[in-house]
Amino acid sequence: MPEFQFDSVADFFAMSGYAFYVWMAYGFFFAVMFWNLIQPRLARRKLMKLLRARQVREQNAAPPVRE
Amino acid sequence: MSRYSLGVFGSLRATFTRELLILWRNPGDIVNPLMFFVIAVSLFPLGGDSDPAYLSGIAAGVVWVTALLAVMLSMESLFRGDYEDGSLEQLLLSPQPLYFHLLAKVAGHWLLSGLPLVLLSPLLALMLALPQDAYAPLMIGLLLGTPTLTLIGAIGMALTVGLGRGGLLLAVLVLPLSIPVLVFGAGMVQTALAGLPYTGLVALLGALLVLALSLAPLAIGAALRISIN
Amino acid sequence: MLSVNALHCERDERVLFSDLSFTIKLGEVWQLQGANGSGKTTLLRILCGLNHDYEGDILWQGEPVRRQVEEFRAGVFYLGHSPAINKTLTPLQNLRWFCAVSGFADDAAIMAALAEQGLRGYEEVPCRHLSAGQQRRVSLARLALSPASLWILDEPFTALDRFGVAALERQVAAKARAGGAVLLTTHHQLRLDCELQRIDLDAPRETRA
Amino acid sequence: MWQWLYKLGSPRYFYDMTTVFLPWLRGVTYFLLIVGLVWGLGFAPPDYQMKDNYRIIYIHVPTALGAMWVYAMMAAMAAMHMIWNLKLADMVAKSCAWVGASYCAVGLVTGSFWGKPTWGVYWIWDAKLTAMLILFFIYIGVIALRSAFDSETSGSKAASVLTLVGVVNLPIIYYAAQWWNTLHQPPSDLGGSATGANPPEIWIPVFFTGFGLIGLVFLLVILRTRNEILWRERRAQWVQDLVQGEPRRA
Repeated sequence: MPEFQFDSVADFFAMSGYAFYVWMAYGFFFAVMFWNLIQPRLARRKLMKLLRARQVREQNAAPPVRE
Repeated sequence: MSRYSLGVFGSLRATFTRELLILWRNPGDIVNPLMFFVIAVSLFPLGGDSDPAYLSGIAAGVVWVTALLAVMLSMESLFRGDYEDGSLEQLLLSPQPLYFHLLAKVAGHWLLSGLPLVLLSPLLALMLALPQDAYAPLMIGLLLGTPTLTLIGAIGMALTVGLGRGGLLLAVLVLPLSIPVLVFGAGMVQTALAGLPYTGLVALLGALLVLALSLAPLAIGAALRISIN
Repeated sequence: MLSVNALHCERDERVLFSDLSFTIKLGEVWQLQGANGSGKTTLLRILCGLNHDYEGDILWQGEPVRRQVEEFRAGVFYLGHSPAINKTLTPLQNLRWFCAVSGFADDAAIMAALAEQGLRGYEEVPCRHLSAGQQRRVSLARLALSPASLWILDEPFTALDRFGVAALERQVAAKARAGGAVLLTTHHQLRLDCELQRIDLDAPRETRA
Repeated sequence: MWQWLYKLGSPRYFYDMTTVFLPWLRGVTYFLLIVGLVWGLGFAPPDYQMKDNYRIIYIHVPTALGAMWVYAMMAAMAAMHMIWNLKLADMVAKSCAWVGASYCAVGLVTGSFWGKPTWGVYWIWDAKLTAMLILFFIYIGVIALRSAFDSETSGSKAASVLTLVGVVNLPIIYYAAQWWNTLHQPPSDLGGSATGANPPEIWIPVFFTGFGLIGLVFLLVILRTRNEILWRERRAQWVQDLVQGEPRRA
């Protein structure tokens, strides 16, 4: 098992001086992936609400004359 | 009855001459892109610095980018008019092969929008203090490049003709696709300035032109059938 | 000639028509009726091949259209709402292009067709100087020129004066007698001296065709 | 074989099938990503030259590659949509566009952050970065065109045509960027320095994050496609029952 490369947690976050670049890159990565995971879930909830409202509307509306 | 049947070539010639006639009848569609080309190029010395060394450095890129944008602007008149008055529907409904008619139509349009750009480019190269021996590669590059740009622009135009306000969307769709032509065209002038032979790049631009000539009409036809629904 | 079965088309949530079937044979004139927005224009555009968003199949001379696109397009002429005339060109140039696109060139026939539409002397005048009615006449002149055996006309009588309407009715009747077929939509009372079949898109399915 | 492919073509079968194996995919993907990232950030030995800044490579390389092959997948779906008129293929293509654009954006941003220490500036016109930037523009073009149409069917057909035109152009753009780059700068190989005299352990985490991000692509595409299926099949009976069955939340 490879051992932990950094002496302390603080040293880990320092990333030998490149902390800003490493964490900005990973931050943006997590942000985009998090948005991509959440967006479908929210869209699904909104879609369900819309479809449920549509069903209610179709049930109590008179059946369309054509069918 | 003096009716004689026109072969495919005969009806192509009719579409070609019709396109020239329409453009000739509304000169705005020809002159405006050219004026844009000249004005946009002359903005750079005003905006930047008028010292010839600086200008000649950016001349190739400036001429090519504005030529690219001028071709995009002149795309509007290719399908817009025919779409609004319904002639485009007749073209789609005609038993003649759409592929060749689109080629004839784009060729006619290029003759009055692309070719003038090529003929005007030495004047602008002069304004940008481009050295004498770079004129030939610039014109050859534009001569091979503008038809390719017209064909790619026609694909974007066919996709957005049904949208009414497709103008800006056309640029977003088409500009990324026309980057290779820009890179090789402007690169040609730079290699010529560096004294290196640029025949390889002429071949590349020619290859791009042949690729566009053979594939673009298929995409334009498919796009038109989608837009006119 | 043109037979349609189980045609189904929806447009943004509304079912315009579903399992519509009819057959147009030579020598017949059909009138398509329906309230505004009942899908008349959509049906015409589907039949002439402009609109592909439908289920069901369309047969031309018994063969599915997809297999013989060229014969189908040569055999059908579609007149839509827009006149298909370029305003900056003259009627002669417009019709010359229409003939070329249909595969032939015949200036004499063009002159005759324009004269028949009462446009003698206007052949060389750019269409933008003509009135809306005259531009409509230039568009109708294509009827006499088109080699197609089936005409699909979308409200051809709009913007026509009394003489124009009578002339067009005679033309439609003559086309049917000459062995062609016409499918048209119109809101005005048709007086044709040949029998007329009707399709009503509003009627419930059983009594439709 | 065709029967199976046809069955897969029906949105309902796709929906039911993904309902079954989605949790598995989710589990495997999260496992790979967590192991890969923790290993890469914490346990991989530092690069002899760039020290810890090179750890960005663990997400830069997979996302940059992902942006490219997701476009290829989108083009395959667009072709299936245009040739066999498979509605499901178009739904997948629409989802691929968003996922591909996101991967491309992440690839670009991580590439520029990685480049800052080495080149001293956030953006240099390196061949690979330039080509990825153009790929990002094409993604935006496809998404913009699809949403510009009112009717869904013509929007999706138009987007398919543009995707296919784009796929023909991509190799040319890559070649042009390569050639153009040699004209202006000596080739600064982006990945080169990392593969220099470095112990092989550096490469183990990339294995994990690489497959993890591939799994994530499929996960994200499937999630979006399922929503698309529910919307486009909204009038089908099985969707109506599903909507009824869905527990009411918030």
